[in-house]
Amino acid sequence: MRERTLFISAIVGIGLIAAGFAVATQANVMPPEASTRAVAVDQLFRILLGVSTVIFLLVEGALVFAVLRFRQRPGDDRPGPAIHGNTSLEILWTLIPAAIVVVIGVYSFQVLAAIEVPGLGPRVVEVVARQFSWQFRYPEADLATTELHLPVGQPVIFQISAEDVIHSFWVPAFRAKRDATPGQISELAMTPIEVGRFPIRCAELCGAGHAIMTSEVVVESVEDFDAWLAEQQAMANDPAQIFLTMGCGACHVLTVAATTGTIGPSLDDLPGVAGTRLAGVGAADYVEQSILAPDDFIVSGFPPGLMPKTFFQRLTPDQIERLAAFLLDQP
Amino acid sequence: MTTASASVSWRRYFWWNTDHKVIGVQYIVTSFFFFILGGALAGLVRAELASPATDLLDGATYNQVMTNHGTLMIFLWVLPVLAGFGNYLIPLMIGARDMVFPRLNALSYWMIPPAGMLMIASFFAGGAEAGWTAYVPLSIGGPPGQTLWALSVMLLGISAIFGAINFLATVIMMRAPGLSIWRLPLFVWGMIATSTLILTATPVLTSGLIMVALDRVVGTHFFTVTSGGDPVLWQNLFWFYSHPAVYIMILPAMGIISEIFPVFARKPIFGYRMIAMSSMAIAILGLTVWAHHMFTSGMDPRLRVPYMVSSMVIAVPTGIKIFSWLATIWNGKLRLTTPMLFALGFISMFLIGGLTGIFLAAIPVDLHVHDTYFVVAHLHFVLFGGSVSAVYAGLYYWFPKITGRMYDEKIGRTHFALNFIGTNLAYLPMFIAGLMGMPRRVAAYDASFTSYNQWATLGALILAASTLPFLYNAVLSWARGPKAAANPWQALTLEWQTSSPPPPENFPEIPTATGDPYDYGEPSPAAEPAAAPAAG
Amino acid sequence: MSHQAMQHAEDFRAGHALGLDHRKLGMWLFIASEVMFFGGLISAYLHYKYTLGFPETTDLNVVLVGINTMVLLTSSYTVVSALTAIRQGRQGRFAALLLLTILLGVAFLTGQLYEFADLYRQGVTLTSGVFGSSFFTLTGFHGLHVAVGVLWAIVTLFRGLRGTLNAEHNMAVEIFGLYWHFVDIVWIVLFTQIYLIV
Amino acid sequence: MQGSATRPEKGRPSYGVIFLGLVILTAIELGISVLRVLPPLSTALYLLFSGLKVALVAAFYMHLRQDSRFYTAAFVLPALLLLVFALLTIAI
Repeated sequence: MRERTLFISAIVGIGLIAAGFAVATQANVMPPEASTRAVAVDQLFRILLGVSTVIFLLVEGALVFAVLRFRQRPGDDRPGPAIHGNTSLEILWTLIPAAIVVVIGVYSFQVLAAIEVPGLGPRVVEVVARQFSWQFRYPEADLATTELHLPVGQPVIFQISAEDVIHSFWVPAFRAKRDATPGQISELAMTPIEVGRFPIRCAELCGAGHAIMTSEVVVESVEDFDAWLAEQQAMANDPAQIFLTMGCGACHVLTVAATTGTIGPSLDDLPGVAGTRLAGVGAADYVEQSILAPDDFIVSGFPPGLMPKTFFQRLTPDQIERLAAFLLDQP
Repeated sequence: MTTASASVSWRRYFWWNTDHKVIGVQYIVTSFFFFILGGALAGLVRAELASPATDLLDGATYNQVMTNHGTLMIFLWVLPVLAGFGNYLIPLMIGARDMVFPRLNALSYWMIPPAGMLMIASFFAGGAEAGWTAYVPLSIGGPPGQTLWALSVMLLGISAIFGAINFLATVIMMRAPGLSIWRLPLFVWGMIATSTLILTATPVLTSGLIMVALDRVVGTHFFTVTSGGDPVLWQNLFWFYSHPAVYIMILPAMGIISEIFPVFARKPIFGYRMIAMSSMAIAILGLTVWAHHMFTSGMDPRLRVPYMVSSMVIAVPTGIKIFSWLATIWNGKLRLTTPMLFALGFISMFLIGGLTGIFLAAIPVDLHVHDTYFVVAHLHFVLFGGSVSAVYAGLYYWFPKITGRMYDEKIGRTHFALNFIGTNLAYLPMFIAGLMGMPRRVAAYDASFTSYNQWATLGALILAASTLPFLYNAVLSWARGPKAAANPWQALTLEWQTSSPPPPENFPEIPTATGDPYDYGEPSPAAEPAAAPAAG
Repeated sequence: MSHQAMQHAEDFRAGHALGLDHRKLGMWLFIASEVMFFGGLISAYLHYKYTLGFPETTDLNVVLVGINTMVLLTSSYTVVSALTAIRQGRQGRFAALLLLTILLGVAFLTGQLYEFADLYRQGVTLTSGVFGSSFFTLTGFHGLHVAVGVLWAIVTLFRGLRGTLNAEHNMAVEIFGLYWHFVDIVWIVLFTQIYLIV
Repeated sequence: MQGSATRPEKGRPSYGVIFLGLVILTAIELGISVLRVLPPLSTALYLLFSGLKVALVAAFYMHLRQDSRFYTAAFVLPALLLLVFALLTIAI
């Protein structure tokens, strides 16, 4: 009898390990591995998945087996055997999980140490989150855009902060997120290794527009990146680009810039209406004032206090003037 | 002395009454009302998420529905219903006539309805929109409903603290003669561990909520970033309570499971002392792990590792419990009644929750899956698959004792089937949606997650449907069900040694506990089974 | 039949075997939760003290508050003497000492309010900044607990004068004493953390 | 009806002596503060004296020294927990 149980448990054991290994290697539940960090994290994830599958099948299997095998047969109302415990078994199922946890803990620590260290000479990109749009600043080129571009293979450090509430900068394909906490800069290091467009999402509840607070990271070859950077710098003073960079489209409709935000009023009818909104204030002044101090005049039916009041820091007076002119002389 | 079956008038349940059995039922029935309300809000959430765009609810309304769903389910359903079980059962299980402070007991119940009304009122005053976690500065701005919400949660916290004082003092002071701590039923051990956590963790949340309320109403600068306020401080104050809160919600549930398995396997609990000590170990460790909710926050990165270690260590006592339960039913004579089915369902679903908890404890994986639907799936498997399954198991198991009538077994089994299918269908797809990149608390999502969300919505529909047979069964059986015997399950714990429902003073005279409360089964060689403890 | 099961000594046999009284146990458990409540407020204050450096501008009137601390220490002494008096059945001395405690409590509160007024004059208010908020909330809640203690002392005094509290039945005085001494201990910690440690 | 069986009243210094001790300790602390002793030393002294005062009040005025160890645990364990939480909250 002893050999039979040993034999059966050996078979079951091998079966479980095989199943765990199969699930770990075949399961494809993660976005593409687009950064060095993603490769390391996925490796740890697969190990955890394998170990969990083995334990899951072991316990669920024992449960199902027990329910089928030890069900009370009709007419047999004798109680079960009076077993109160088995010290050696209890020690076993304390030490084995403890050992597994130690191994996983040490391995996780190693992976963490590896992925948190930025590569050599990383490019610094400032990420600024605000209610319901992302902005990326390249200090090297004194440039601000709403779409993140990165050269493939070059390490980057994100310096993440927020202007109003807590957001969380998350690129699923890079396998990492870091909260954008107002009043402090949090760092996140990674190295993109795959060319492509990957979504950026806000992962911390930040208000009504939390779901639409998305952007994209474009990982491209070094040449394409440099070309893009130069082109962006040229467009820095182009009002249509300013409108996009500042993320106005996240809340306002402007057909000529093809934006569909509905949190703020539509700007399509601005040329006709701007001059009449405030008595004695010309159209251009009204628009500029609405950009600098949005709460001074709120269009009826729209919530006050949502539009950021920090444009005076982020745009030069010349850029604001050009933006107002652009909004007023739409075709 | 009133006769055992005093005429049960419904009115006493609606008025100040210091009988722990009346208070227990008051807690359970009131919290069930909030369970249905929270479930309806969950229905709204799932209906909105059936399609990628925000079509049913706009962003702000969705946040209110989601926030109140979470808060109602935690503070007005799971915590009070477990307090209800504790109130009804602890005096009976330790052979006492009532709780040590009966009036304080009634007071802590009667803080629940006003707090519930306040929470519902906050919905209409432009409700709370910052999730049940109410992170600052988001929870500092926003409509006045958030302040009512904070007051309501404060009230519920204070009620829980009074309850914890009562439970701990009762178990320490009023155990029957012969009932040493190593003969206490494991549900009582669960309540001891839970009450210790409530007593030490809830006040910190109360102090945090006071700071939020002052910031909102009076204009203090606890969390105003421009004048130096630190949002991460709130996260510390909040999670110092809220992680122990999840253990507060699971430990009594584990206690219920430890009560049910030996009775329906007709076999002693396996490793009684290890399970009791594991409850306390989980409680103590639970107080040291709170910052694993903050791995991605602005906290100092070097401090994360100790929290990872202590969070992973908790898997060991949890594992001991699961393996001990398995060993309890192994080689037993399983009676697959509805409470047993729910207990088995608890094991398989809580296991999924527990294992995914280890993924979340590992920092590198957590940096990817934090605040995604992976976490939503994890917490629902642990809370809905875990605590709520155990609460259902407990409700069926003690239904004859509380009401004196038997529930209908067939309807109970349909309820279990629907509940089990619904839970797995609703929450398994969420794991994959989270891994693939769907953030948490979003009213709209990328089209690539549509199929996962539609399966989840279908699962939620089945869950909604599953509560109907339960309600029908509970109400009908309580009114017209067949009379139940004093000890229908031939259980050995003290609450089954008195009549069903028990008389106001619980026992004719205080019993003496001699045997071990789980002395089931025939000792080998097949001698006469150990005599049940002499009842009085 | 309002269920009011009369509690007899034998109900608490298990607790008495451990040398515990149910009312004192309840009080100590309540004190445990109060320790954690003040813990939350103190942690917030200390977090800001050591990250923002308090108090940046104003220097706190340590001498005045030092005297205030002496007042509260004295009130602890009078409370514990009152308990000894009631246990010896000396009702008069008990009432006198309890009245003295009430006066000392009120004196402490007055001193506290005087200091607050002085700070308000210097422009440090509840809403003036992070220091103002955390300082006034922390000391304010402690003051609130002292006020509740004073009211409780007044009730205990009347129960003493009416004779319900005497040599045999005086646990209520001991429970009040536990609460009062705990509030005094909280003040000792606050005095050190806020006023003394720089 | 003195419910709790307290341990025999060991040679406890009279409440007056303890009160005196408390007052003297507070006076010394005030002295240190007024004389503006420099932090590393003053902070150590303040912590030592305040700890001593808390212990005096708790042990004698609150009878922890003679009552069941359970009451001491109900007071000291949360205090330690609070200390851990406060230190970690300052650090994070």
